[in-house]
Amino acid sequence: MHKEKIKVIVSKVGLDGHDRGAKVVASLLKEAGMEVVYLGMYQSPEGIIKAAIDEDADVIGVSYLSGEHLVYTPKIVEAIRSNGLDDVLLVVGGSFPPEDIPLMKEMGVDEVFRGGSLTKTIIDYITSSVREKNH
Amino acid sequence: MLKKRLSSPSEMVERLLAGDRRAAARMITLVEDGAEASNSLMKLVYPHSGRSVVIGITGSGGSGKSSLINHLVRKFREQEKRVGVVAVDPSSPFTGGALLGDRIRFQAHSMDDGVYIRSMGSRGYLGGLARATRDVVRIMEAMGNDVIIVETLGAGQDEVDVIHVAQTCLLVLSPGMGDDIQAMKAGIMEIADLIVLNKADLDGANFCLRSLEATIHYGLEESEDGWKPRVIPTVAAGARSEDVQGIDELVEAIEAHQSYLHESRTIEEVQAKRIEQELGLVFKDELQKVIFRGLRGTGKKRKYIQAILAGRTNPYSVVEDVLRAFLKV
Amino acid sequence: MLQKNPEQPSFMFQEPTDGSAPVQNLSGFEIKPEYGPEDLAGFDVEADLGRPGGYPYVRGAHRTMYRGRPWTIRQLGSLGPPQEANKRIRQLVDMGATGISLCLDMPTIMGRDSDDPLCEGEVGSCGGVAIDSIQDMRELLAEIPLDEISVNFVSNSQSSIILAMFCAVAEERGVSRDKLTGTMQNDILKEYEAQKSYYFPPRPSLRLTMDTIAFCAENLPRFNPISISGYHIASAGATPIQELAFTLANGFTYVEEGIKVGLDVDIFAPRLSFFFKVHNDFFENVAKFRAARRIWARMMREKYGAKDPRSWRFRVHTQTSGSSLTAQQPENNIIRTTIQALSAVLAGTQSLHTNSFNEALSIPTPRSEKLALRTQQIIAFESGAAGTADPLAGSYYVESLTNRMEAECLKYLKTIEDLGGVIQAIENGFFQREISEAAFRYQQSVEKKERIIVGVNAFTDEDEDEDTDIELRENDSEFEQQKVAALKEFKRNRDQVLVESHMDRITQICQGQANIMPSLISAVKAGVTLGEAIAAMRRVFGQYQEEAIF
Amino acid sequence: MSQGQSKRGTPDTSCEVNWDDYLKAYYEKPQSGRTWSGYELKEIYNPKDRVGENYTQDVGDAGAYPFTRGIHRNMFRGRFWTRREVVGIGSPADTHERAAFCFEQGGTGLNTIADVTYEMGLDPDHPWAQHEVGLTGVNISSIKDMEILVGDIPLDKVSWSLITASTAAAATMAQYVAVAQQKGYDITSLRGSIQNDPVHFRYCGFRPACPLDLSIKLGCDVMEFCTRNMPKWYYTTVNMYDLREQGITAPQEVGFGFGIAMCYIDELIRRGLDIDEFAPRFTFYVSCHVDFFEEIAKIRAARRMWARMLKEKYGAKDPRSMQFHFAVHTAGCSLIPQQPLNNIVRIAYQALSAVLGGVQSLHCCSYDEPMCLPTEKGHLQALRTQQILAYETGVTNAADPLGGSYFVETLTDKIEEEAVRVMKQVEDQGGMEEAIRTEWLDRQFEAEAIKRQKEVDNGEKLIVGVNIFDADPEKTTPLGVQRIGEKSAREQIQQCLELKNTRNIARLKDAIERLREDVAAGKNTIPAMIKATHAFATTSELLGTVRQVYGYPYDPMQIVQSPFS
Repeated sequence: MHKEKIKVIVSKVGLDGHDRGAKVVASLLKEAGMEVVYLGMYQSPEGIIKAAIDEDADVIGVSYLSGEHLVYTPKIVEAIRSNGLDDVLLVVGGSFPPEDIPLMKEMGVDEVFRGGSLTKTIIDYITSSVREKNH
Repeated sequence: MLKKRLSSPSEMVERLLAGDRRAAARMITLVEDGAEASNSLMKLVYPHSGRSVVIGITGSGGSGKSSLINHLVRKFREQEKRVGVVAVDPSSPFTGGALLGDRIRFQAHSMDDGVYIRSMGSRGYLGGLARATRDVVRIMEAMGNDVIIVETLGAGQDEVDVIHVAQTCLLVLSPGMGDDIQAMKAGIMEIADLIVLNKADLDGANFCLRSLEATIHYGLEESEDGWKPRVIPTVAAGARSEDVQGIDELVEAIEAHQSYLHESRTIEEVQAKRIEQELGLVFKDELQKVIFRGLRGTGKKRKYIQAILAGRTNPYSVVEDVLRAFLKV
Repeated sequence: MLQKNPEQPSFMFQEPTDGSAPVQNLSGFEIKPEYGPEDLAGFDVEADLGRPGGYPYVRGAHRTMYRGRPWTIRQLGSLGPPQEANKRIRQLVDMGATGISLCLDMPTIMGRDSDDPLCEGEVGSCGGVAIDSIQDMRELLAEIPLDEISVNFVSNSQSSIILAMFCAVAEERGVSRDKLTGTMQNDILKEYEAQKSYYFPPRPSLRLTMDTIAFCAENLPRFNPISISGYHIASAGATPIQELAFTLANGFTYVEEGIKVGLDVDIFAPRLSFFFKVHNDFFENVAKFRAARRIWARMMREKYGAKDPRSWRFRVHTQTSGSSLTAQQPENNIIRTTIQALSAVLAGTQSLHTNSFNEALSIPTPRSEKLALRTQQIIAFESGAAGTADPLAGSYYVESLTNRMEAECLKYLKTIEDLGGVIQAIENGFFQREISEAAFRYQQSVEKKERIIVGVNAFTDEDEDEDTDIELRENDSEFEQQKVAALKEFKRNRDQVLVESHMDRITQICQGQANIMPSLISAVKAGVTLGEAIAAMRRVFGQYQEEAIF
Repeated sequence: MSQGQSKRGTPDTSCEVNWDDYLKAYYEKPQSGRTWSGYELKEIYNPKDRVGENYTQDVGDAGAYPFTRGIHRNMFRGRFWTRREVVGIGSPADTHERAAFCFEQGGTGLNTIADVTYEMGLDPDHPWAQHEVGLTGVNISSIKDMEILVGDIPLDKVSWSLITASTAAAATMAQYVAVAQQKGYDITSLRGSIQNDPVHFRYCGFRPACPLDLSIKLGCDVMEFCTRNMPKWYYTTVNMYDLREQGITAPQEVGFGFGIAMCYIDELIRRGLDIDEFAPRFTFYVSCHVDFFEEIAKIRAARRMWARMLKEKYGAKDPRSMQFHFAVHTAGCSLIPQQPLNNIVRIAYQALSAVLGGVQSLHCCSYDEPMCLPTEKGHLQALRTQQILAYETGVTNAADPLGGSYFVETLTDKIEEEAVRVMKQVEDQGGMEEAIRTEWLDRQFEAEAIKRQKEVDNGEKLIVGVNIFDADPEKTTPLGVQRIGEKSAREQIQQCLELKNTRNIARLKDAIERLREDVAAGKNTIPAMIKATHAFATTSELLGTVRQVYGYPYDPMQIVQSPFS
């Protein structure tokens, strides 16, 4: 019997094209046995949400680099809410000042991973939280 | 149980028929996970399936399938057809994980509600990838898609089975992969109704084209039902709009094959063949389920194996006994 | 608008020059624009350079250097109250420090107890720990495995007593002396040359030092009884070459004294360790270390006839330059410390202390202390600089500079010899004069902006305080009363008669030639305080007064 | 375990220490038996490693072929490297202000960086641009913006480095020249540089703006134009740094970088320029990563390889063509948000390695970069780092102070050998253009990046604060955070719209038509772009017009249509 899979959407948003981090994370989540749908660059919040719906994703992972997180995060959270995707986990990664982490969590981000995070911590977080969400 | 709690099957199917993406998505997940619930669901879905044009596309990596599909979708949307896409990518045999990258190529449609795209990992499906794919296609049919495109990778037996979910099967090749082509020539006959030579702008395309046409011309008798695969050169990649070539021709060829299927009423045979194949698959894996469930806990399974190892009996007799026991034959 | 701040040198539109203008390094050597193979003509690699861990040790004291084991990351663990210091030590170890230095508060340095009226307001000052009695030593070393953690006591004139307390506490805790590890700075000569914290005249002081060295040679084989220190000489204003020459001169003096009192050089020389400062000049500093190793090896073998290779090996602890740190724009000090630390590592130090970036403003705070530690760890684990031994060896510039350093150093050693040796030179003020002249020249070059110190005489900020965000640490005033009270309590609870007799015994020993350590150990056990012990010695040795030198 | 443990003094439980950990740390070997790029290090290097070295042939004095020890005889004795800080933030006005600030602090050069919208060739009023204008740099949509950015900065004195890398560099060049002309400068007197490396920029997420053929076309238009008209101007900075940030090794950085450089050189030669006409103004952007000696060796190797390549492959005669001119950017990807002040340490010694490598122009990262755009404080700190190196450490006194070091010379040879191997790989792909077209290069980046992350995950590479000596994360940024006021963005969009409504359309259309003709006729596009800029054509209009002639959509994001067709 095969195992049921955790399905993760990994995406960039807006014009910033620094996709290296997103790609590396995507590949390593795959190696951790997850099914990763990689959306690539220049996504709009709505586009990300539509993909999450079609793919019945458990997790949406968005990667930022250059300060656009405060612009797009609210839009993504809003789209998640208006589509009733409350059972989907929203995880963001990239570079932000620590001050913004609580900020983004207030907005509705479930977890934030900054540069220099070890892959294991990300994997452990996703695995455990997804299980929680579904019980 | 990993996946989320559900509303009743009938309610879900209702929503599906109303074209609700989330209902479709959730049902596909159930099918993927081979959940017990899926059978009862599929029973309800089945009557609403079988009404769409299903196109299968395979070809080895780097042949540009995704870009090709991107343009096909564009065309069908111009004809105001609703389109569903099932994009299958290989799962890692070691970790079971999969990196599903096709959506990058479909970005142009990322905001189009008339397009439903679902990426699937090939996983280690019980009953084969084909069965799961077929169910996914049915769900997409029931949700009201006029055209459904099934994309898969390579031309091994699994892929062939998967592609046979479709009525019209495309094999995508590209120049500069001569060996693959040689390897595939063998399979062409049973896979392809149409052969797409993508990246036809690359060096060596002409040579490739000729050799393919030759293969078909000499290699294949016209099948009794009178359809002979054709080769259609295309260029699907490229940022320039005029770079893209052969898409219209391809769509026409697909339509030609479809109308051929209907006019020659081959469609029934095809469908009959598909059903037969499906029953085969379903029996195989349901039966296996039944038997193993029956043996579970009885410790018999181990006994049988030890007996065989000890040479007291052999697999054939064991199967006979077991079948007799279970099926009262 | 572009030049709103007229103070700034106009580097902006600087045009290229042919670069022929003469350049001097801190030691005042002329530096050529480029060095090439021609500068190493006649350089005998085998004889003059050797291999790491091999004579003449220019390339390092050990063969594999940091590949075998990184330098000891040694940070300052002091803080007024002994309990506090003890806590800080364990915090540092927890953060990854692999060695500890302890410095003393003013009263202890001046050889007085906390309850001495002269010490009012000074107890626990300048981040030093206050040691009056064996009780303080107990609290200071609580829970610290004395056979594993090498504690470096930044203690000089009072070293014999501190060592006595250390041995006494170890005995109480059942750690046998042959297992004890650690270091006593105990370098009295440089006190007269630079640091100026002494009680007695040079010769009796030197005798005390030799007593500790002899005692350790017999009883504490793993303990470094002395750390011959250039750091303070440099901090007093000496140039790198002076630091090198004077420190080695002192070192050889201890060797000669040891031989004079009849010790076999190979018994005590292997335990002689050194302490250098990192000057701002990156390569000059590297050359200084490499020259030191070569000279020490050659003199120990050729001149003092040491046979044991361990006697030839120059082992050194290093501290980045506190005096190079500026109160202006304190974060700049992180950069200075980093470059200096890297220089010390490339120079092949055995142990390194990195200063905290806010030291010019305050005693290190936990955050700045941690950053100083991280600086070493980043160099050790990220920079790859520790990947191979003496990576600069062979460099035309570095080797030439090393040779030059050696040559100039030998000249100085000759001069000192001609003056009748170190003690003589101290007594007629030679070192003091040399150093204050150097300090004066340096100060001038800064004021004339020949030498630029960023944030001090160039690139200054108008709105200084706004953009320094440094927490400062104040001395807690309650501590002094508590300490004094505790000491009074301690004195009340001891056998006063016994104490008196031990003090008389110390005085007796001072009059004779016997080694003073055993009597000191039994004295501190009986409760004799540091101040009392020194008082007892002063009865014989008197107080030293040097005439001021400018 | 120890006597010390068994017999306790007054125990203070506020900080329990695990003495086993302590001992482990004490005997820990630094995990640096290999270089960052993974080459085994011997425990010791000695004269035996240099046997057979021919000094004059293989190394040579500074200022002499093959320039291993530096391109100038006296190196920093003659002149310090240019100390640059990148500024680019909010509106052109904001950016001008920050630039002025860096001047007052004694910066000797100025880098202004374009934001993503500008690099993508979008005007602020583009639907995708609205959210991001001025977020990561400055957007210049017209000659007006460039006027504001320049302000009263003396263009003939200051060495200005315009950081626009994508095909938009052509627009930047046009806008800069247009303003210079307007202010009455003789453009032959302009000093400075423009990054103008569109080929590499596709790997920084700007693929839509940088199709390969257009990248080479516009990139070389700028190079050709400057070669013919702006003798003091450095017209490209081939950006090895960005490639390195993808996670590749030091030799790959050099190999791939040179590969991209050759795309331009071959095209310029095809256009009939003589190698010695343009090569002396060819410059590079190099990374200085965490491995101190490897980076120095890399720079020395690159210098030698460039000299040999230009002389032997391209038959250059002028020594200046053979001199590898480069700027260094300390490794942004080596900085981490954990314990951010540690980054000052990393930056400091990375900058030192650049100086010991003989850098011409140095940019230090700000320690706060992994958290936000550089704060003023961050900029200042970075600048001070350079000043301390220049004025306090004495490392500038002798050229190539490490020259002759058994270790450094051996490592230099090793890096060269590996880099040559990389260049061979590219050649086997059919050259760099082919390697890019077939996405072979992409695959190299993928593979290496994942390798790097794994090395950190499994502790092969140690990062203080990440996989050793980690601590509780900070709650705040030690010295403050940089924020962009949305106000500037809104104003930007407003001004752009205003301009578009108030300019003389006829004149504009005419200028755009000229541009279209020139592109179609295969002429150099810069003169026509300059004219169009004087006619208030905007960035997206300039580039969109060229894109269309090349058959690409007017708008890289495929949303906006051309107002001219």
